[in-house]
Amino acid sequence: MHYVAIATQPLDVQALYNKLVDPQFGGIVTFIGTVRQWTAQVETTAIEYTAYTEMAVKEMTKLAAEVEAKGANVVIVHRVGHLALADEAVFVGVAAAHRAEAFDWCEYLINTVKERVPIWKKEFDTDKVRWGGPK
Amino acid sequence: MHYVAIATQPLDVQALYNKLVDPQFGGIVTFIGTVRQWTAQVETTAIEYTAYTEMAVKEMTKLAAEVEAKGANVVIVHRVGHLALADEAVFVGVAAAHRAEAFDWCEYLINTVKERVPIWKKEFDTDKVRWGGPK
Amino acid sequence: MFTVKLFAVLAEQVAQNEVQLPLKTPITAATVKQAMAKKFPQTTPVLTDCLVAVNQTFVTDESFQPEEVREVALIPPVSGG
Amino acid sequence: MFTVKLFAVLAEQVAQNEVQLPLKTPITAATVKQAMAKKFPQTTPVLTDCLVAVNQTFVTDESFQPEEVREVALIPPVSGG
Repeated sequence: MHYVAIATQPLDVQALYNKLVDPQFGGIVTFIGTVRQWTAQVETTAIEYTAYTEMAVKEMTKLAAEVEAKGANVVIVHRVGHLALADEAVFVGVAAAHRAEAFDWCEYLINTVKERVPIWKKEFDTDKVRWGGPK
Repeated sequence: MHYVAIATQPLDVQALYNKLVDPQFGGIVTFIGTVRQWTAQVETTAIEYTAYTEMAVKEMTKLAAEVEAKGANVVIVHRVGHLALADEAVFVGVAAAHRAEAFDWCEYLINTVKERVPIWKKEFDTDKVRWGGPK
Repeated sequence: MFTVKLFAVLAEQVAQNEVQLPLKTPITAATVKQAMAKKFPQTTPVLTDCLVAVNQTFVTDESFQPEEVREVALIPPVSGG
Repeated sequence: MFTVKLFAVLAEQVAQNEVQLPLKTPITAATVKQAMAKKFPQTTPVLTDCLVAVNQTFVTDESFQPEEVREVALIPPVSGG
């Protein structure tokens, strides 16, 4: 099974994790991205995420279905709206039969989400506002 | 910070995840091992985990401290007792500044826990009982 | 005229979430960017790094007839996660 | 006599969680395994794959005087996770 969403409310980590659990699959790897305070010398105070929601869901669904077809349960949920420090921005979870593939597939998914899903961050740093964060 | 334990009660995934969250660390990777029903042709119905508890905690603490020193929050908790299908046997979580290191360190930790922490499984399969599971 | 959706820095630069642009046939990623640059020259530097989505799919060299196009969007460099 | 802790398949084979064994000085992983094999010959195949922990630390070639030894354990191949 797979579940993907753009969420306007805080992510419920336990509920998303529960969707992955399955007696077929003994290894569950999750990646959760949170709002980090420091990037080198830049201090972040908040992040506003926006999405091209319909297309983002389509892209996440393609990715999730691709990994599901290898033999996995997949959850991909990205938050939009105003996030404070340490708030969860993204949850990517993979349940697979064995742990090595669960790690590989989860890392592939978050890397690909960051490359090609139309979601943007506007980062409120103490010195200025940055689209996409420090380069 | 790090937190390690041998747990005699079901793992509370949300509570263990919460220990990892930290505005310093934007990437949180967790591995959760659950009781899997099928291993090739072998069907498992339950697993009994036992531990040399004091030494297991010492070994897990060494591992957690080693990764914490690189710049991370670390949680390692292993369940003991009688587990049913899909029950959580182990939770390993790493929060780090960046996702690549969180993935690497989490995978290193679960691999090393499986190699050297004195915990044993007695697997109740439909054909027979196996110490350590199918080889 | 076609409605072109804008996001993030691009929406901010023109203070609109969508704009009406004339697009020559056949429609390609290049014709969308050219029409945007012509109407809003201030977006030219950002447009260089933008992708184009037609019907919610990224396009590069594909070309479309007007009747095939239900939705067009300009996609600044993504930064989710 | 020393108390030696047993776990998992090894504990099951002798139906005890710990046994009393005489250990020659200096005490090493080898002397612990030899004493176990002598008293419980049926454990010999499993002992080949066991590790020895002294004071809750894995030992291989280290040797100990009796007064240094607070706790000895035989560790069958681990299978947590």
